[in-house]
Amino acid sequence: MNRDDSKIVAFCCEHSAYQAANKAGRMRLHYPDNVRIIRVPCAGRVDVQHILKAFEKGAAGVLVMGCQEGACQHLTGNTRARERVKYTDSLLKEVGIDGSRVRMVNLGPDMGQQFVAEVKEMAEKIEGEMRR
Amino acid sequence: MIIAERKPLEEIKNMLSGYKEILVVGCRTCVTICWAGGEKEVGILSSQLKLASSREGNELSILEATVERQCEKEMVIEELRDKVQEVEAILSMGCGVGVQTIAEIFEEKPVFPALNTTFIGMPEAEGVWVEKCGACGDCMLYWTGGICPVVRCAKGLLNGPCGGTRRGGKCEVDPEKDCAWVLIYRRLEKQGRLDLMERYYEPKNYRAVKRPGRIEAATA
Amino acid sequence: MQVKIGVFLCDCGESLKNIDFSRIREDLQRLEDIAFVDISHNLCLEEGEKAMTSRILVENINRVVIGACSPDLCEHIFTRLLEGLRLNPHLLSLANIREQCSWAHEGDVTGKALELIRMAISKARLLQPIEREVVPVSKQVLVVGGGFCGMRSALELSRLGIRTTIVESELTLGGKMEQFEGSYGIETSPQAILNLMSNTIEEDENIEVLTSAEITSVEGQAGNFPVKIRRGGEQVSQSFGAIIFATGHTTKTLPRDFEPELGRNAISQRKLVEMLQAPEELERRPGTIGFVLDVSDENSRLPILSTLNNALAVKERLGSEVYVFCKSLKVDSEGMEKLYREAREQGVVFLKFEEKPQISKEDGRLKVEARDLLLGEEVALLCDFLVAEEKVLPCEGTEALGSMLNMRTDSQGFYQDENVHLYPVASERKGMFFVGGCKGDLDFARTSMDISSATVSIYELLSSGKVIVEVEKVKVEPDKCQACLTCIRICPHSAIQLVRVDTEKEVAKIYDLACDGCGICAAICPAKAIRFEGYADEQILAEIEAIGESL
Amino acid sequence: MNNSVLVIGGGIAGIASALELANCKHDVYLIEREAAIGGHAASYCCKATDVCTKCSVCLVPQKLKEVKTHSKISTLTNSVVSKVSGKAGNFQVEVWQKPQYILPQRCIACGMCFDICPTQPKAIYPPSPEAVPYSYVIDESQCLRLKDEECNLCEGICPTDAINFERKPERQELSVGTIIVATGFDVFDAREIGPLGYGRFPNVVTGLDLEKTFSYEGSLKLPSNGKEPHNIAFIQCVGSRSESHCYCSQVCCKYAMRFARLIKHQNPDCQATIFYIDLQTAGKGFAEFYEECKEAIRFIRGVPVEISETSLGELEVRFENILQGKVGRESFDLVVLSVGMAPRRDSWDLARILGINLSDDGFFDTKEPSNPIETNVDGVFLAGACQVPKDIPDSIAHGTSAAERAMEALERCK
Repeated sequence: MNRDDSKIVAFCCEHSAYQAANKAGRMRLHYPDNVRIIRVPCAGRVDVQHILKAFEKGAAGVLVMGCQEGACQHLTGNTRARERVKYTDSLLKEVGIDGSRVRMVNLGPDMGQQFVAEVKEMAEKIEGEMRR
Repeated sequence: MIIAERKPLEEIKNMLSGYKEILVVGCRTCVTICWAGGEKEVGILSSQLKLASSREGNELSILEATVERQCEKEMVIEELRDKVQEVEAILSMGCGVGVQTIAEIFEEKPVFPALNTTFIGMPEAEGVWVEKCGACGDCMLYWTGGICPVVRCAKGLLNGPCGGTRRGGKCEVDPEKDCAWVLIYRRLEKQGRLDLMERYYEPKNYRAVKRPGRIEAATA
Repeated sequence: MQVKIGVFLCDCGESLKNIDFSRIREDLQRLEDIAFVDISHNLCLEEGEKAMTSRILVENINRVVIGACSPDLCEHIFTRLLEGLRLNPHLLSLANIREQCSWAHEGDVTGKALELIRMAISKARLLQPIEREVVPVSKQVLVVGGGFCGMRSALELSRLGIRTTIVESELTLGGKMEQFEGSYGIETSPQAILNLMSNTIEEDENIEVLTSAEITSVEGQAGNFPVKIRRGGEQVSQSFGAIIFATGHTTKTLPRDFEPELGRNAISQRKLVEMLQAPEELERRPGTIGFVLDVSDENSRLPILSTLNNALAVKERLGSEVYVFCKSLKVDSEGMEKLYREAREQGVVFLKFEEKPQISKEDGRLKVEARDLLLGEEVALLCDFLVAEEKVLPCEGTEALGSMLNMRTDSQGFYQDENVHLYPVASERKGMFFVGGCKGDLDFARTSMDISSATVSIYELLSSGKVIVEVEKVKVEPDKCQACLTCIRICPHSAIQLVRVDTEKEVAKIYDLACDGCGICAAICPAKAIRFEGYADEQILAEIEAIGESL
Repeated sequence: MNNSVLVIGGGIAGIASALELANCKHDVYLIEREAAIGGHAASYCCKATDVCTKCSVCLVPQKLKEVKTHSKISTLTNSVVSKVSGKAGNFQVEVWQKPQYILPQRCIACGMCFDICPTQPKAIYPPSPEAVPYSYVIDESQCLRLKDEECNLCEGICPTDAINFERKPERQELSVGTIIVATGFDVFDAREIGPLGYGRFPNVVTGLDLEKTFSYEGSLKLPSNGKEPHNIAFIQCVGSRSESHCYCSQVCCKYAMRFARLIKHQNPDCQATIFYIDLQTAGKGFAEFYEECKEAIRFIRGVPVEISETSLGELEVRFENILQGKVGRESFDLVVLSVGMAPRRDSWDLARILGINLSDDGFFDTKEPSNPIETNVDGVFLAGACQVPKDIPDSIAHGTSAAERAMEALERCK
């Protein structure tokens, strides 16, 4: 992954976040195009290693997007994902990447607007850092 | 089983400064079970090292390997024999025994520990391990109802409990922890062996096992 | 076996103007393991499918990559098509280049579309086929609890041809049926319903009843639960396809909030019903009867249902004054609003309070003082009898049985976690169902809906006696597994157990029928021993790798 | 003997029945009057703050997808049942389908017709984003071609020739074993209560309007000037627990509290007040949420009767202030009427066609009060809010149990 166009990798749970992304598309809500969505069966499937590998391959930010807290079809998937993201954030701080470049996001399947807002927020955060 | 904990990244980076090709070696037994040095942790540490080195400009090339048991010579040799040739230094994620076994076999390459071997213990909850045995070489569990005061009493008293035990049977030194001797008392009480509490025990011979320990079993 | 990938791109009737498909085709054809790149206008319609089928028949490819619209619109079409061509439907990888690429961004997005397709291709290269297998399931169902729900479930299952075994801890069936005895407005008395049901159960050879029995252990997975049942000394072991928990709830009178000793004056709903059944035995007719509600628990329906019923019964049979003290009357069940209006028409007085009423004894009667909101002033009332409030609580054994089955209870201690995906009757474990009172305080209509929902879910699972299952979609590699039990402890569906495999080493095993395909275990395994085909680590990492390699 | 089942109504209850029956190897005909299935529940928004508030809206999209991809369910949208004859085990049903100017099976939602349509606002437009089938819709009042003017631009441009204005209403004859009625409810029209001012004041909205706003915009702005609301009132039991609607609609207290918490979560300095008769907080998992609401929301007992507009454009609510025992007046910048569920206006003729009776509230009646599913006609069952108002989880439970009864009836008729 080359360095110049900073990419955002978004692991999207197929029950909620992936549907929210589809809804954003169908409502023609435009968001930055440096996002790459990877479909996962549950946010709980995303491992610390996947996130670190994404950064290793040059990603500038990673979003782990799962169902709302308490509405996960697999009961603990999104809670575990949140803990793993917190652990990965501490690992990244050790390495020197701080500014919470990895974020856990909870979405309902109809939250097209919020999906776009989260992506824009991460893109602006990265834009801010790139310029400094 | 042996419980270990990973060293902070800063310390590991300082150890590796000056070396370009590193072999990170995990171990599949104790340190996998306590989430410290298994194949997954090898992947995580390698990613961290690659990320840190690429940010600082000195590109590290990292090889990853995982041995079934690092404390078994044959397994170490079989797994690492040809990988060791391609690297300058070895970073072992095994317990202290693993690090030394690899160092003995591949004497020409420096071997660095990535973990701190902490204690012999067991899982208390998911992701939480507690110390139970200090390997003192002279087990006295028979008269303390199966609770070891040498390790689980903060002061290692043999004729406890000390005067400072807190309300609710908590330890004076660390209010979170239970006082080992209160636990011992309650268990002996349940078994009706409270007479053992009255006996006076002489100070313990901590040189029962001459360091470094060595055991020779009768060869079958 | 050499990987040969067929790529199909759909430009959605040439409407995706901001993607240059020919440039994408040119770039992809340079990759050596790509057999062909076809551009179609409507892959989701018959013409597109026909073209795809003929193309696949001609070229012997073993992976299919499709760049089209969102998978929930077209994935099922392509899987059916591949099955028709006897290609394994799991060798399919989709890139969403419409909703998440063409429609989501301004300007030319050919670069992003190409990247999404290359991500799908790099994943497709590592996809492995998943075979299907038929797993026999036992058509026998265990019903725990012989109350109304247990009996009704057994009867409905038997009507659909499924054998059941009822395990009841008491000596006889019936459970809490009699508490509705003498309820106003129910035509046939619960006792009559109870007798009718137990007689039909006796005659029905599909149903076996084990009274004063209890479960000691439950192992196995959906379709095959070996259960040990202890009945008077000896232990019976039997295997069941599914289990229904109909253990019901208990109601407990909680005087602790207003401390009348439950002597002569403060009575429970039960006692009031007994008085109503034999009004002539009372020494003298009570002048006023008070009901107190919403003191310790503001959120349950059943106390209010029985209060309204009994208040109307008192009016009808004893004719005494009736006062109901409550904070918020829960009328959100079928017909409750009408019952509430009828009670007011019959002269039952409802007093609404904000702070808890004060109860004290005064010359042999109970005095209730509360600040009534509608009148706006203090009200003091002397009642001959005060019906204490009853709180609906889970049975005692709930906690123990819950932990034995590794099942979480909800915030009030009832069965079934509060997750909406489990509603109405499912539990975290496939093949286990919760029905009726053991889940919370359900009124009559909701309980009967629960029973039928559980029956039909079990019929769906067991009726054909076999289930088609994807073999080892999520698999533990025995030689890597250190049996550290992490996956067994964290699996939300309890689908993993420790088994002795041919390497005589104990390793974890994932049961395909019970596994719900979430992948939490694959992510947490410290030894990287669990592989989730379709979302395996190397497949996800390959997708990440392909980001940024475009043009 | 025919073991297929007719499900009238593609709302969440109808879908739940259809799925359960299809999974048990029965053929299902799903008849939906609108252009897309999902009913009211498909258009609701997720009301989670930072924790799920158990509104069950996210169950709907999954079930919609399952119905779409299920080979044993044939869905007929834009269709109405016109005649039913025969008895349990063998019903002959006549179904009329509105003229399909856009064939859902052929429309790939590419949007070319939308771009080329000359009318303003467009006569041909995409359905709501989660609609199933996801096919474009024609607004007959706007379309020039349907007003017999010369225009077939969309017909020409459509790449899959899904559009054809010559298509006529179609009649289909189905023979089924049992029938499940799942026609759902109408949202109570708040205009019927004049003094509350719905329709007169822009800032008086209903629960349904909030659902649409959050579903599309994701946050709440004042309809009158687009600014953030600072003081919101919810009025409960609008169209429920009254003389003409003598039932509790079960859902309004819960969605009002969920919206109040959601709005306060999005901007904490906004005040929320709920005027209620009795707060319905029973049900699984609601007790904890109610505790949270007690601090966040102000509850006033007593339902207001009149809303008027003050000079500076705020809404003044006249209500009976019980604590001080006199008439209270308070002004808010937004008032939400928690509208309940009313029986469908057309339930009369469906009752006539099927021969089932209506209860005195106007919903379909059941054989006896303790059995919420079987109607007086053997082989015809009820599912969802067409029998009694229900929330989403109860409608699903009712749908699956209606499926069970239907299968039992089929088994009996064998």
